[in-house]
Amino acid sequence: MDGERDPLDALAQTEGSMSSGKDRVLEEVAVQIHSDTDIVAARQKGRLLAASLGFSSSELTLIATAISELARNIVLYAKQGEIVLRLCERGDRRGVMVRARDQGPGIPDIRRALQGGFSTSRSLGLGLPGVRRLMDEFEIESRIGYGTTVTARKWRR
Amino acid sequence: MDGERDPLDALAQTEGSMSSGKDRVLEEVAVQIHSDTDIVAARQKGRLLAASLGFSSSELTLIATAISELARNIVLYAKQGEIVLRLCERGDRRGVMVRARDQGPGIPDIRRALQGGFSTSRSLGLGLPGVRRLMDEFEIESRIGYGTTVTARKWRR
Amino acid sequence: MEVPILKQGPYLIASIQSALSDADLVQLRDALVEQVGRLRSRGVIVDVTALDVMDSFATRTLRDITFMIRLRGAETVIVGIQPDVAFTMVQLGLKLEGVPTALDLEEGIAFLRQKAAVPNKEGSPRGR
Amino acid sequence: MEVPILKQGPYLIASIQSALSDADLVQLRDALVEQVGRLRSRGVIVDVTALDVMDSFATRTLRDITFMIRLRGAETVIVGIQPDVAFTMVQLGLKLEGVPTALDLEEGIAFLRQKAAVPNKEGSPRGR
Ligand SMILES: Nc1ncnc2c1ncn2[C@@H]1O[C@H](COP(=O)(O)OP(=O)(O)O)[C@@H](O)[C@H]1O
Ligand SMILES: Nc1ncnc2c1ncn2[C@@H]1O[C@H](COP(=O)(O)OP(=O)(O)O)[C@@H](O)[C@H]1O
Repeated sequence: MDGERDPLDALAQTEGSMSSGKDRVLEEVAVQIHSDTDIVAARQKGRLLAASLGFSSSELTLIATAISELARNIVLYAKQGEIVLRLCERGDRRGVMVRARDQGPGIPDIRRALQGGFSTSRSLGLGLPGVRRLMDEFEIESRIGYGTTVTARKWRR
Repeated sequence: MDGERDPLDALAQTEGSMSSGKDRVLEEVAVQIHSDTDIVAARQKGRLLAASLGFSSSELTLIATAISELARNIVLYAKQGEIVLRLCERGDRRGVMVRARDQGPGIPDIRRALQGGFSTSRSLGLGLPGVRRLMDEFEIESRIGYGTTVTARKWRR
Repeated sequence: MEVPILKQGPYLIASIQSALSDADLVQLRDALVEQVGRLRSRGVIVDVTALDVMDSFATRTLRDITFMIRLRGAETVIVGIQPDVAFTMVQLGLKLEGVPTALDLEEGIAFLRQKAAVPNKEGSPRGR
Repeated sequence: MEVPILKQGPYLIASIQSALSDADLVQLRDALVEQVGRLRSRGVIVDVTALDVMDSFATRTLRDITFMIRLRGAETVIVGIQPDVAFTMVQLGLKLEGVPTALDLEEGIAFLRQKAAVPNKEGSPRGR
């Protein structure tokens, strides 16, 4: 995806590995995100769910941390939204999908946000690039004035 | 805002969150900035004004410090200018706006100035990026040979 | 859920629980900075052994705590970062630069004692 | 408004007022550096308890004072940074690296005494 040459650039931007949506869903839970205590609830639920697939404790911490970052971005930038946690199967692999969805302001320049070190708040700007590093797959879709959806997956090794 | 694709780039640069100018003005005071004692006067006036909205003492210190940095930039780089302090209302939120305006030389590369660590004087180059971090909203407009206007807002939580 | 702060001689010890919200952490920061002044503490230990996740917000706030307390003349040490958490922090690029860390409470206290005994320009000046 | 400098035994104490202009601070720097030499002081305490704002200029000048006085063989300690001011400094990224800080005047004097008693390579060489 080259955002600069995309004629729809001004409307919607997408970035990341676009993996097929044909994964089989084994289980799904959604957590509404309104405040900072919801961030904690979401990451706890995500850890529990992922644990049922037999992820190592290191991987569970990675997943919980990714959820924490994405949920916080919802609270910070979109005020509210939801985190969908899903156990899924693709071929003979099983994994967890984390989807953070909001109807907030959208991200004006996804590339810049993914570069790291860019932040419109007082923070480190490590959240999005960090989550991308923590997970196996990462997609982000954002449209100014319509909202942002970040989808990340981690597969069991 | 992508300055690189802006055809007016060479004339005027803008950076920051462009928030609606439709805020209701509750009170306004302007402080002329000519010398270093005006810097002290401006930050004292700003603290007093913001205090009337019920900001916490931590927030008052943040606001006063932001004013101090912006006023000093006027003295250092433009020799003179003014600081406008405004109490305003947007929807159900109230806050303070600080606008530093001068007809000085302008900032050649706003992006670079906002990155931090960049300074044309002997100082730390933390002023502008610091003010951005301290406040909730931050805009900067500068035109070489015409001057610089920095506008920052802090909302009551 | 407020984090309890224990006073142990010249030190303050805060043990963070698993389900720590951002607001709790900010509340801990302000309480520590206030108590260091009121109780004239020489050092602060923040024990994160039980913390499930150290994300960018937690990291930044622990840094803020350390630097704010240093500006008030006392030293802070973060203890108990678990292996899984350390691994994730490194993956995320979170480095806690300028923030002293120690294995556990015991090592944390040893660190603060030694800081007080051998002061240097960046150490805690309040040791005897 | 000039900052008054008090001589207390081997130390100089400067208490900064709220409405401190940049020129006042530079004047204080020069006066301290001069008096440390003339009065053969072993330490300097700059009390910022009353200071309303510690911005990048104030931070830089306090660092300059500390390093200049260290080059003249004496030690400086900044005391009284208030919690609100510490918070703002940390948000601004102002760390006062290499500059000793202490809670208040009393702790500042204790620091200078101890520096003199236990000198080290980075401390004041004039300790006895
Ligand atoms: N859900 C979102 N909605 C709108 N903007 C967002 C969202 N998530 C991230 N952003 C934007 O992307 C920038 C980078 O995000 P991130 O890497 O998480 O760092 P940080 O939150 O520390 O700034 C943010 O500063 C913000 O401008
Ligand atoms: N009002 C202004 N007019 C012209 N140039 C300015 C102005 N404010 C800032 N600058 C430029 O931006 C640079 C960065 O400013 P700042 O972040 O405040 O750091 P510092 O003042 O410490 O250099 C300055 O060095 C100067 O070149």
